[in-house]
Amino acid sequence: MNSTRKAGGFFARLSSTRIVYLVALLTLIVGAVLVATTGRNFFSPGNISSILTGTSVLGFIAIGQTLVILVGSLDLSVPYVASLTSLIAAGVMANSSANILPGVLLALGAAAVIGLANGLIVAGLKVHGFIATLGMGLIISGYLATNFKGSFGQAPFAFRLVGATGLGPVPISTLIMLGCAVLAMLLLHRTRTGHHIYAVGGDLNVARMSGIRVQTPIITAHVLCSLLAGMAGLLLASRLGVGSPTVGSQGGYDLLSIAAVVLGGTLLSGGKGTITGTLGGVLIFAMLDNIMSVMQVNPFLKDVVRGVVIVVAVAVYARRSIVKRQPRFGHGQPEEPARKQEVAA
Amino acid sequence: MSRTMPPAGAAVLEQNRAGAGERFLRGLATPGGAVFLLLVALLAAIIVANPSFGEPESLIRFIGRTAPIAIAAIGQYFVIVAGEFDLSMGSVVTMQVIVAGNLIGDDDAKVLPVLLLMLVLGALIGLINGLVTTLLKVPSFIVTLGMMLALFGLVMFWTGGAAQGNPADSFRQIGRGGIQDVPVFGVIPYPVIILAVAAALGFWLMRRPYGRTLIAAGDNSAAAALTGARVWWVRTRAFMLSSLAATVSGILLVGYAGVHPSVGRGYEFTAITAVVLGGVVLGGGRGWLLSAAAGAFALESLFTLLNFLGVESTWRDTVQGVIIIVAVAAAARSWQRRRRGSALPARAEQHRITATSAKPAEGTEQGGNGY
Amino acid sequence: ACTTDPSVTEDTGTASEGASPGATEQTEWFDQALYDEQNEQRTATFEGSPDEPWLQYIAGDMTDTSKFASEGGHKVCFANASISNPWRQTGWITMNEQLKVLQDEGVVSEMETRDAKDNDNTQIADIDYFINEGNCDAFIISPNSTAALTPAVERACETGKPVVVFDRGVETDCATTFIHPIGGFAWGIDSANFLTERLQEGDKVVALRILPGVDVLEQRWAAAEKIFAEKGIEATDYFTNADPTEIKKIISDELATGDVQGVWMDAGDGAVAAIEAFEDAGKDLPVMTGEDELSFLRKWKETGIDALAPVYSNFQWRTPLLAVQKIFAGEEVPAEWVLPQQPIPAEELDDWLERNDGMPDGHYAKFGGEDLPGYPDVWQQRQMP
Amino acid sequence: MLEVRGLGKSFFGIPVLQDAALSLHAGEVHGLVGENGAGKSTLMKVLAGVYQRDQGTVLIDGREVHFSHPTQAHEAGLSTVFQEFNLLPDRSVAENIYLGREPRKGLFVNRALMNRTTADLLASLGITSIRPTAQVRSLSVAEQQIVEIAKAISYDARIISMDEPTAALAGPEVDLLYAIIERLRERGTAILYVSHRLREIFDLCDTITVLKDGRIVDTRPAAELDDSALVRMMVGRPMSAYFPDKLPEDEMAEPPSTTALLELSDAGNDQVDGINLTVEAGEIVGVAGLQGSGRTELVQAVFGAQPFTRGTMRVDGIELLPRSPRQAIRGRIALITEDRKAEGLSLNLSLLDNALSVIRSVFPRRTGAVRQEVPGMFSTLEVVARDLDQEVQYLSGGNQQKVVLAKWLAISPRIVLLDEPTRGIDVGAKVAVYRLMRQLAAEGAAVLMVSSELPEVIGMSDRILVMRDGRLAGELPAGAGEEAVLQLATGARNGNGHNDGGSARSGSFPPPGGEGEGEPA
Ligand SMILES: Nc1ncnc2c1ncn2[C@@H]1O[C@H](COP(=O)(O)OP(=O)(O)OP(=O)(O)O)[C@@H](O)[C@H]1O
Ligand SMILES: Nc1ncnc2c1ncn2[C@@H]1O[C@H](COP(=O)(O)OP(=O)(O)OP(=O)(O)O)[C@@H](O)[C@H]1O
Ligand SMILES: [Mg+2]
Ligand SMILES: [Mg+2]
Repeated sequence: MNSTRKAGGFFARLSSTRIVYLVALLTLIVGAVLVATTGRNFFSPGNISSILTGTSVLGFIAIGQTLVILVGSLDLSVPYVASLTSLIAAGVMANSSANILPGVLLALGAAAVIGLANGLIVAGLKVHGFIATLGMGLIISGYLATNFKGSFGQAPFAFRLVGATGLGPVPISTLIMLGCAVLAMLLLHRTRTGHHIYAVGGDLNVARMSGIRVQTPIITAHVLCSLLAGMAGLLLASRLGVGSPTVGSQGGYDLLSIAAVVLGGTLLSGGKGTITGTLGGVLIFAMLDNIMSVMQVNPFLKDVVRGVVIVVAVAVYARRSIVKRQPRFGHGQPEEPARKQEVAA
Repeated sequence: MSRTMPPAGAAVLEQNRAGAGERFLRGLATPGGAVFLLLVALLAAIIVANPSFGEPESLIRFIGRTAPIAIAAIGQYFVIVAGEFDLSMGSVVTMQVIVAGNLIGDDDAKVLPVLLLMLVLGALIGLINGLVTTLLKVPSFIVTLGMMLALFGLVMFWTGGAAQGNPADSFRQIGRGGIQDVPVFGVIPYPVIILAVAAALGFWLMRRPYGRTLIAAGDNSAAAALTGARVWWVRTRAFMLSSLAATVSGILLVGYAGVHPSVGRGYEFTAITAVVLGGVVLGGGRGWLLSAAAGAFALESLFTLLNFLGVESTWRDTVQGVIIIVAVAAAARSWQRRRRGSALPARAEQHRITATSAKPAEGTEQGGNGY
Repeated sequence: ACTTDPSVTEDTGTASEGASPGATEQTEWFDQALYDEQNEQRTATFEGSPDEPWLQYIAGDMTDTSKFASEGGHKVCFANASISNPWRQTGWITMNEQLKVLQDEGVVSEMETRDAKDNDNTQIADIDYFINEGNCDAFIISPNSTAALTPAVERACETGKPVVVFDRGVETDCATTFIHPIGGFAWGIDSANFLTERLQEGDKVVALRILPGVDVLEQRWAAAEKIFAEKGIEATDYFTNADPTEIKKIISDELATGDVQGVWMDAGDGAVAAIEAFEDAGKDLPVMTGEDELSFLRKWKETGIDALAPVYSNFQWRTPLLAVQKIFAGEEVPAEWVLPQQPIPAEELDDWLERNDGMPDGHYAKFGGEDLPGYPDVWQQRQMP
Repeated sequence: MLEVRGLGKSFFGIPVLQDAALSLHAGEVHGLVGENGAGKSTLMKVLAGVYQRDQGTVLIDGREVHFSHPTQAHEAGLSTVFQEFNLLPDRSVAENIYLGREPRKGLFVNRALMNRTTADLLASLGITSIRPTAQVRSLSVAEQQIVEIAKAISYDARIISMDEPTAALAGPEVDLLYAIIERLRERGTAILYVSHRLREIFDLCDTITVLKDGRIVDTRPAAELDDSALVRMMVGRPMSAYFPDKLPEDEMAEPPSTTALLELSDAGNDQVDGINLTVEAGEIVGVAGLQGSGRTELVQAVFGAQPFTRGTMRVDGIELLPRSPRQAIRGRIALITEDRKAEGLSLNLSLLDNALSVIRSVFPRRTGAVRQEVPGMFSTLEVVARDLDQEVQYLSGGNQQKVVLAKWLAISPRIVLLDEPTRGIDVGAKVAVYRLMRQLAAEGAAVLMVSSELPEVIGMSDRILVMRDGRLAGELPAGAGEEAVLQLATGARNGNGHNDGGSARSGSFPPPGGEGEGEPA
């Protein structure tokens, strides 16, 4: 009896992440076949590198987004944070490798301040995350539009290497992103803050009653999310070689990252989900984009496919994750467990 | 049941409610009421900045041009008060605008059938949004995000990104024309009338059983389901109302602005902002329809004020961002104050509800509050 | 194994170590030298037949392409910025029709296209993908932005294959040819001159701009703003995202505060809404500049306003493929291929309207595809792959 | 140990606690009783640092303390089992128990230690069925309540306050709690115990404090009090008995007819099976059973919320197997759910809206007429509120329950299903509920009442059905003894405490320690 329950629990916890990777695998297979029909190799280094490059920027942002979603909030300001940090980094570096460190630190510092502001507005002023970060995004976007009219600054060679170097087909940027993912996983599963993030997202009141200072995890999640968006901005600066006031919004990273997180099996209402799942979601998006690009799908239809995939995939999990009580009476074999127990007793 | 429920009348019902004036005052003290004060303040500021704005002709024109976004906000209100989001609204507006442009053309005879088709399309999109949300249990944020992408992509694919042209003038008159030669106002734009009708219908609907059930479903859907409400259908209809509102906005915008694929872009966020500015709580169960419409007017007034003040248009986003954060933070504080009890409506004493129209409340032996 | 894109080298990019010219560059779009150059090009003589303006160019440095001369079908890889606005859509249709012609002629075997959806990062990845996986014989790049795409274009150049850049430029001249109409300053000069000639000092012009930060658009305004300032015209500019609703509101508010005598636009999108705002307010219609988008031309005709349609030649979308044809034929091509950019004045209005009869509103009069096989259906139906 | 003086707290400017005083000694179990809304939970929350007091002093070991956050209370050695569940369903038992003070090893949380100590803790409480790594969602309500109690104990607190810890518990689990409390008492822990079940109060407590309208009425040794004295102190007016008598025959409108209004034969779904029962018009049938025996599922199935998949159901002789609550309501079936806040009310809506919610959903055309009757219904039920526009979240538990009743009265139900109708409401409100049940029966409705309070089942029912493991285990006549009910419920045959309730949820709990009235263990 206990062992079956244990197995049930094990599956219940893993299943959504598993489905994500099953969907990813399915995408991979379908993709490989489709790509092969055009006479290409899906697994060629160049293509793999292209897919992985596609995961890194969105990956950074989606990891951060996972944290804020887990804590029951949202971050719609990420694209603007990415743009802003790309500008700060490239501006400060001004093509001098001596300025790389100050550039990175200043950019991430600014991102952290924005995250802190988001966190304080959400946790302190009790403004819904949607509104707080929508507002913050607008504030930054106004600032960017007013003060920057085009690309700005220049990333020095050494810094541009980050975006251009790879270990075999695996871009360094992807590795850094995966490193951040591992850190985020450690944070979530192995630290108190992580436990508290789940708790606050699961039930704010319960968390409070259990003695958690609920503001802390919310603010932490927001700061980390902004920092990761800042990382994305740095990566963009490295790849573009310049800062740009529009790179973030060009990517549509706000909604796309939320979609990737939910695609990865995280509950939009918080409290449940994993970074692993999110990475799966990001991978699915990256592969989908890659396949459609190789297939030269009409750009407008790409959005149609994306939209449909998001909804269909999430519909699959949503149906799975409705926790049902174990049936006591099946159709054919009632009483099985009861009889066994009687024998045992 | 005659004995458990002694007969009573409307008088007794009213006796157990606060007076209309008090209810009005209480209402003003909520975020949903405060937005009207904010609106008045903004309008006053605009008139100070530009006195000609205060003339009836200008005002009515302003109302006319704000009608599409106000109607969209009303539509979005239904969805938000039910605890959901509709991010597909902007794409629906765009789709309808392009449908009108491509299918009507210069042919006056097509106006009615296409108008009908647009309404059907709007209802259908809402139906899909609603059914996927309620039956497949996909969060509406995701459903409507998917719909937003897919719909816009489809429309662009279908039209190759550009509409054939503006539709027949008779169709555009809906959004552009008006009743001429009205005293005081000069012209009363049709959008003003359509907005008035939409607001009145919406207001009426929210007092109907449907509206109350919708709020109840937004507040506590499990409880609503157990009162026999078909929560899935109640919510689905909210999505349909939202898409229909977007359709009406689209019809007005075709008239007001003409056909272009960027008409409607960002409408979902503007509508949500307006609704939230109107004191409606994201997550559902709280807020008034008219406040949502007032939120749209407040937002538009703010932009107009910025234009009149000559603020660089790039700063507009920033100001909007600050305003919504401040407004919602203030609203949150106001709800907190109510909970803590320093606000007016909560302070009143509790007493027994009475069914006889005779005496005031202190009917219990002990008197005082409660038992 | 550590792999670094070899072309990411110390000296790419505009700035040299330590200097930060970007900082000064970013708020100042006006460039006197370029302004003067384009001002002259407006009246320059163009080589080639005026019947095929997409092949005309201003005499200048030519790139020798004899090393590329080869027989048979070649694969062309096209990294497109996007097709997110009517101008790009129209051009994209034209380009595909041109492609069919060249495929029939056996010059081009196929064209593989990647669309970056207005995203610099995506376009960089697209170009890298082409370099690594594309088996491309030639690159065509329509950069999404100037500075960011420069290194990627250089990487494409380093493959030794011909590279054709068109529309927006990059900060390198490694490309075999860079195709573009005269440019933003010329547009600004044409349009602002037209307005200032008809307005008096102190008159008000409302400038409706699409979005900030795009160089071709910024240069249009930079030139116009300068001219308005010189002539004492009061000009207020707004960003509209090409949304006619915004445009109409802006004009309405402007008309509520005072009279407006002129409207200047950096693109034709939404011009109709601007004119209608005057109509609805019952004010005199303004002197106006729009673009050769048909919606504007039609409204112009209908209202009979005093207007000019500056042109950012849409037919340039044919040129890259034709350039590729020339390159593989070993014919020399202009290093900088400056295409004519002739505004449509009132006298020519009827003519252009007639030639584009039946085209949708978002179509561009000077699309230059009348001799291509799909004409006119493909453009009328806006069919794109 | 704990000393409270002159404590005051108000909400909305209305005092909820005034001048409350209380003192607690080591090894003492101190009962706190009072009607709904008397302020018991508020007092506990003030002590726990959830609310801040307005006036007064709280001393622990003679030192004044001021908690602004629950953590501080924990640190000072005070932990609380709150009235509402405070668990995260998606996290494990161990994670829940150590929430907010996870043990660390270096930077990281020491999971192994957390699981081990949780297992030890549960074992020391005599609980073996709950694994530390189990997701709380997979536990039954009773098990969850046990986890909640274990969590409070795990703080090693010297003072533990428990707010209605048994509200979700039935017989055997209550005995388990008795044993736990006994052990804590021996350890010298002071316990503040709130319950509406007076029997527990007398079983467990050494001292009893009565709270009324936010003021202390009196504090007395338990030995000096009995049921009726306590009830009198609580309600401030004499009450002949804790459980009211049936209404006198002459108050009935008509003699109860003998038509079977509700009839189930061989009905079942995946939670209940082989249900055969009839309820006649005018009859009150009680359903007893252990936690998790499927009583809720039974009434939910009759109501169409988790429909039957087998068998037949007849209402007034006509076949009707509702597939949704809506269909059931159309057949004028009403269900008062066990969880008022989660399933019964829209807390942000007004009394009026809540009262009309059923009518609006199902019979919208009658809304206008019923609207006029709302004050009458509330008046009959003695609802206390500011006015009809007040949001129900501002009402006390008992008044909220009355609002739930009112919304069902509005459809004039023929079949009334009540699931724990008096859970967590006070004596006064209970009497109102009982009276209403009688009234409904007298008017010809069939009443099916699920309750975990045996005296209530026995006192109110014309017949008693007992459920065990998803099936009807038997039927008892009115006035059957608690012993008989428990025997059927647990399946105990020869008093050896054997329990073949195969359900994983209830099966592993120890059987009731003593038979009969469930004396303290
Ligand atoms: N958070 C709150 N906000 C506003 N009012 C509250 C709040 N908590 C309690 N009250 C009010 O304070 C009074 C006392 O409530 P409390 O919960 O302490 O009663 P109780 O004795 O625990 O009742 P019950 O037996 O129903 O649990 C009630 O009138 C209740 O409505
Ligand atoms: N393992 C579980 N998973 C999900 N929900 C559960 C679980 N166990 C119990 N519940 C829910 O808790 C509530 C009460 O449990 P259950 O139905 O088992 O008890 P019951 O026999 O109805 O007793 P009572 O109503 O007195 O609590 C029900 O609403 C049920 O759905
Ligand atoms: Mg309580
Ligand atoms: Mg139950």
